[in-house]
Amino acid sequence: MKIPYYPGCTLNTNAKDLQECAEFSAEALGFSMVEMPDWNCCGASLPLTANSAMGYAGPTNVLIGAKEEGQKEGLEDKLVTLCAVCYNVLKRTNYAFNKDAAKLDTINSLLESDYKGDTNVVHFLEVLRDDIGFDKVKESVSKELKGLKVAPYYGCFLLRPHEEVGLDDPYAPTIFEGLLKSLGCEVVDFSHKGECCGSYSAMSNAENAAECSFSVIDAAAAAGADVIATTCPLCQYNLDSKQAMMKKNHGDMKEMPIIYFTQLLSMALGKDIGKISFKSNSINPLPLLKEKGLV
Amino acid sequence: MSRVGVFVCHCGTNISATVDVAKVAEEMKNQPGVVYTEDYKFMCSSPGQGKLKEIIDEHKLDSVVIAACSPHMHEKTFRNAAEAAGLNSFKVEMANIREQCSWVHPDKAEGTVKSLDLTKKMIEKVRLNEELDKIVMPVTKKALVIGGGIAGIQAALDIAAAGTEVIIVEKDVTLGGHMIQLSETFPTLDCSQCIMTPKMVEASLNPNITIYTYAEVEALDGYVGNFRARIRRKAKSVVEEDCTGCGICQEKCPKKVDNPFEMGHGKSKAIAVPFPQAVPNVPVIDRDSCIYYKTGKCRICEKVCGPKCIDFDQQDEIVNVDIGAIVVATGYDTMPLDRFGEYGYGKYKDVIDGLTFERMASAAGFTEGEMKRPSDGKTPETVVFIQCVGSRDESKGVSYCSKICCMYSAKQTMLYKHKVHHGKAHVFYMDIRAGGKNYEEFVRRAIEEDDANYIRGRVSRVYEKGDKLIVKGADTLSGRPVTIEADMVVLATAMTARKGADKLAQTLGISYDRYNFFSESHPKLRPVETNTAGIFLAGACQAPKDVPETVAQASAAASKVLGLLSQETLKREPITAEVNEANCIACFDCLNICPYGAITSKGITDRDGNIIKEVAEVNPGVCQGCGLCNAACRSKTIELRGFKDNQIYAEINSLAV
Amino acid sequence: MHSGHEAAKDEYIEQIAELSGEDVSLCYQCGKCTAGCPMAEKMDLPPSMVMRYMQMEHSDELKKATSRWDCIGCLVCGSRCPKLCNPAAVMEALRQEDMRKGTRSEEIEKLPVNFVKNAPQQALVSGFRKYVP
Amino acid sequence: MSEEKVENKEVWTPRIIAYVCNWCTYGGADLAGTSRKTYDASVRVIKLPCTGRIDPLFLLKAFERGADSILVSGCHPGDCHYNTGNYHSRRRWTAFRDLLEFSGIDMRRIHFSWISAAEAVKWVDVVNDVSEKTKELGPYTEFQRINEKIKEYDGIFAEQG
Amino acid sequence: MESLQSKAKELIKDASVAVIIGYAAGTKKGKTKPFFAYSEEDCEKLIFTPECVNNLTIYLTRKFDFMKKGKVAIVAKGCDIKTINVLIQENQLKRDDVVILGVSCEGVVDKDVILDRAELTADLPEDKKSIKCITCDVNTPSDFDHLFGEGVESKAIEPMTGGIYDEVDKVRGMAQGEKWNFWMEHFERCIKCYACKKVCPLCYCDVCITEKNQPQWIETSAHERGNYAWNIKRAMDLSGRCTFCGECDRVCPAEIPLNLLNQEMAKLNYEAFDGYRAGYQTEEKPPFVSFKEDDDEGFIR
Repeated sequence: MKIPYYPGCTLNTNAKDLQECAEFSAEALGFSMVEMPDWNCCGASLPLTANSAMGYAGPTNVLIGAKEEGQKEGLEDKLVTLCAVCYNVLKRTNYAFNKDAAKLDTINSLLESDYKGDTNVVHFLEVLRDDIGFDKVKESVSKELKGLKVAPYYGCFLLRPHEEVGLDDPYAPTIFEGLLKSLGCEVVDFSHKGECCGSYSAMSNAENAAECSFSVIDAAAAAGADVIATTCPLCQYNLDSKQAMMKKNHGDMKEMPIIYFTQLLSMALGKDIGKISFKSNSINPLPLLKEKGLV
Repeated sequence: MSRVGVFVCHCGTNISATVDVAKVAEEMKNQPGVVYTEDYKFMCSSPGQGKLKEIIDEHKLDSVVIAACSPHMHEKTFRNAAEAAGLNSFKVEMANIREQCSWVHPDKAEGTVKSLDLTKKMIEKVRLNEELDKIVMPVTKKALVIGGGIAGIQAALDIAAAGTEVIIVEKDVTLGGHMIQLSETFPTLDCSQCIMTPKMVEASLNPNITIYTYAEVEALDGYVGNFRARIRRKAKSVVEEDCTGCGICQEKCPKKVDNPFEMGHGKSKAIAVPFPQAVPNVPVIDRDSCIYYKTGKCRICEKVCGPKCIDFDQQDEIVNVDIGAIVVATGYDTMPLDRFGEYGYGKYKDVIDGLTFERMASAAGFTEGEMKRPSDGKTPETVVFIQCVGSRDESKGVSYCSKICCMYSAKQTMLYKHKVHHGKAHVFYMDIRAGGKNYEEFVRRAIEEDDANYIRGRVSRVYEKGDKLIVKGADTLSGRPVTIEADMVVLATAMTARKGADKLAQTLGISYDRYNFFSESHPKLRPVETNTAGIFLAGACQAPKDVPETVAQASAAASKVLGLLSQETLKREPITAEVNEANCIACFDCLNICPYGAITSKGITDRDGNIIKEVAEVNPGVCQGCGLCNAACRSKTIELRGFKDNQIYAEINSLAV
Repeated sequence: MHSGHEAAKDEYIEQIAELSGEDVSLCYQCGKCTAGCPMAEKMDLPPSMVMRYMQMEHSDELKKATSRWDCIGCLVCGSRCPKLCNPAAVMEALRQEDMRKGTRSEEIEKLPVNFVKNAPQQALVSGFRKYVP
Repeated sequence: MSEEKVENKEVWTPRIIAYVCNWCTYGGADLAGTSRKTYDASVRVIKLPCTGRIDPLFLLKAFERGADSILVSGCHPGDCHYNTGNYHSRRRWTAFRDLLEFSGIDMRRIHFSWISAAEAVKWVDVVNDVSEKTKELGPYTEFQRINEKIKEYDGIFAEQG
Repeated sequence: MESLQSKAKELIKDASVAVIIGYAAGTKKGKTKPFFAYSEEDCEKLIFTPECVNNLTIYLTRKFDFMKKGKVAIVAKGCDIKTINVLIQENQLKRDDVVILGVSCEGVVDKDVILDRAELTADLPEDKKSIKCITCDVNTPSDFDHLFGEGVESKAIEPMTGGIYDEVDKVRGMAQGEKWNFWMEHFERCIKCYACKKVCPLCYCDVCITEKNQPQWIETSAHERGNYAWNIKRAMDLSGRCTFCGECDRVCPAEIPLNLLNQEMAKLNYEAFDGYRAGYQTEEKPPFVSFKEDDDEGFIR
């Protein structure tokens, strides 16, 4: 199975870790992600205001590209993303089009295209759940991540707005949990799965971002997690890199590694720990993994 | 050629001052069909009426026009008088030359011209009036009450008190409905068991009241005064007549089940009564959980039962009853809470709904009235009450206000405070709706005396942290977010129509709104009637209501029923639609447009009984005479008696210039 | 039927309403948005108050307020609104108006250098909604 | 004869036919009387149970019979004695008005209103306004001309026997 | 058309229908006629060409007794299906009682057009099409039991625009007096032959209002007053029902533009009642036996 893959601005650069591990896992599970040629940025946030057509042009181009590429190369008729933000933007672009044909026309005339709003956007997690199946994943696990208490963190963009994104129940999601279980982790249920990490306010007001991120880590810790798994580079960055700052305001706080779900996945699927890059982790997870006897 | 008599009334000087009544009387002599005219001082006076009778008799009048006041004023008077003189009352018409002429047109010339027109107009109409007989229908002097909650019981008691037989059909195992679940009731804080149980017992002892519990109305036909209902009495697996209610079966039954009466908290048995004061106090085997029905073994209840009244093979029983009137009192449900993930109901044990709190607060409830939170039985020190959960919420719930939540939340804060003196209650509200006798005072008491902290705002999320529930809300008055660490959260859930209310409405042929609440016949003037004559509404099945309102409406419905059943026969104005079956081609526009479902399809059969033609048929008992069908009918095959097309045309033509 | 004459609306408010495409009259001030907003604590005018000021046409106070610059578009407000409003859209409209008028925007110079180096690009891209191009 | 009337303005008074429902507008008109409000005398009321009873052709008949204007009035939405009668008639009027307009009827001569039994004042205002407008318009001659013409035919036929 | 004929034979053969209502070559050049096939050899006469203008569904109504013969098969164009839908909606027909032999159709000829053989095979030029075909969006029937002719992609059209509706808009644009004269000139010609109602599949009353004299709804003599009343009454009764088969307009000897009246009504129903179009569904209640609480009442004070 070959699926057109849209990396977006971050995955080829600062979130390489996330991507490499995903690619490894895909191979291990018998499918591959084909990066679409000359893709452009999705805009990383859908315009909220009424008549801002431009904001849709970017994502639409991507969606069109994926469809063409898919047909040209005979790939699956979908588009897979790893980045929660891209996923959110692309999916909601389609939603907006299907709700408001006029919008679609405007964009089409803008891009001189005839897009129908029908490119099937899926997240890597969905491929694992729906195309591969968590049972199959479980079978393919060579190293069970026994005893590792993982808090699955969705953040905003996989779950909101529910009717537009609809990956999973916004308050009782199961997909992330399902995957982690199949890897043998001990899944920790915690209240802040869907709360915000502070997002891009990190750039203008680091303090604010840090506070948001802290509430998430705090909740996870309270629930007894050793580590938080994320799907989104920005969440990973905020939760991980701001812990020093958090300590200032919350002295008693204990450092917690923030790890990409694909890093766990590839570990479980037998990727040599030495080959797994933890560049983006300022809190090094290895000590913990050693302690748990996973390294 | 008809023989019309025309009487022009002076009404003292009320008419004669601005209308030349003599001239009117004089000119009407020349109208075709008119054989007698006269102007008279006071037609409505008894000499006036006497004269009317006299002339009818003397001149063999076959129709009469009284040019006087508004028909709304005296039409009945003159029709009765004419009837007394042996004239069919529908051969009398009035020309409104007072309210709509003499009083509004000061110019005598104009007034007279108009009076001439109006009188002429009615002469032309009355000549085409048909002799109509009032519709007479027999009345079955027995009532049916659907629902055995406070509404149904109250209605039944009031009807029975008048010596009229009444049947209560309750789908549950016992009477009592939701009210018997409540701990104490606002605004007086008297325990609902104490005020409800006596009513239940009274109903069960009243010789005029027959109670079918564990039963449902399956079908209804007939019309006002003459309904027939098919009732299914579900098999209880217990012979009701023989059971002494000793309770040994329940005691010995090995199969524990959740008790819905305790909102799934307390336990019950596979054979049980929901609560000790149940009426009737006869247990029922829940065949879905009973071991015997699963495995074919056990039968312990049968062994221990003294009067031997367990009957595992008992079948559902169908009872057909004839009744003259019906009170629908099926009550309400509360909205399922699974859709409110942000409040964590179902996920966190200590997030409960209002009814559960009632059971917790009730002395007979699953905690014997002690404040113990479900998760660990600890006494909650801080309780947050969230109002409008599902109410006034277009995105996840319903847009209407459930009306009772403001009051019962206030009540619950009091009950809580009275049991946990050091405890603190917070209430998140949007508006306090306390319109009602002593209601506002009651809420203030909760705030001022029982120290409830009222916060104007909604809650966005509830989540667990340690053994606390973190409640993230807002105070919109100060415009600040508010976070409260609570031990227990109580959700004031929206009141919704009963599940399946729409189906029942269809069975009964009454209308219901988009929320499946039953529709009253007129929002202001006929609040307990339905559009179906003879069927009345009581309680929350019509719209969210509290106990006092429900009881009031129940008594109102009862009085409507009694008014109806007090008559030997029902007489109705014969102003109803009639179908010319020869011409009807059954397009059923009339059937579709009729607001009362008075029109049905009828098959016309030949001698051997094969249907040769389908036509529309009007049920005169149900038809209210609006004439929608008449106007809708393309071939004018259905017409409204008293307002037939040729009568209207005659009026129009009479006004030709 | 037809309400005769409409009272003249405040220009700024009109502009924001149009930009955001939100009908603020729908808001009945339940405050659920403020309750859920991760930034509300920090805001001078949390979402519900912004909606209120829009309704009351307190345009001067709105112009002064800075909460829109604390908003991080997590969309919690809109996704939980019982009246299907979207305060985030109003916040965005207020921001855009600021930037069009040049009354305020985040200043690129102030961007922490190491952030630009290490942070995921997506942060910058989405963050730039607060910067004047 | 209508011709003479046209020539002789003083004699001509508009002929307005009002189709009203028994429960609301008729009551409102009565109330105008009981509260002694005066209004123009050119209106002639035809009482029906409900506006839903009014057949579109009634309006046409009225014009054929020389009406200069027509008023149709019933209960406000939601107040209908028969619950939905006025909703149905509202739809019927929507279509029929359109048809009349399309076929060249002078729509300034057809008026619709909701007047409750309490709205005596509204009744008075509406009636006065309708007759005011009708007076401005003068007699409705389109149908009268046809009527004249038909009379002539009939005359001719009569002569030929 | 083999397939149509063979299917027809099949139906007759296994007696699954009593009769097949279809078209056969007419006696006059360029005309076809309604044809009723009872036997297999009858079926060989069945044809379908752009000359098959008639709306045969009238034979399904109570005006004729075909339905009494048992199950009936009918050759129907997309536009004819609309009539069938209305008849079902109005309880005049049960879907199960009729086998629809749907024919896909790119338009039929206008009333005065005679085609020569050559043209018959070529596609029909717009200017020779019946006006109803200009705005047709059911070239392939929406409902059928068997479909014949290679499925034609139904045109996507903006409802109530173009074709007849441009004519309608022209009249709408006239001044009141103009309109009155326009129609009076037409109605003057009406001779009350009632061909319009005879040919209309939706004028199926056993006793027509024109036959009622208590009261005299429609004056019997043919003068403008009675003619106006009749044509208005008919347009009103077809409002929300007429499916624009155009038969009345086609057969009117006085050439009164009845399509104009009926399509004005159709357009009104579309504009005023949530885009309602008669004949596009059987479930929904027609506009005049239903209502919305918030229907427009701008014209009511």
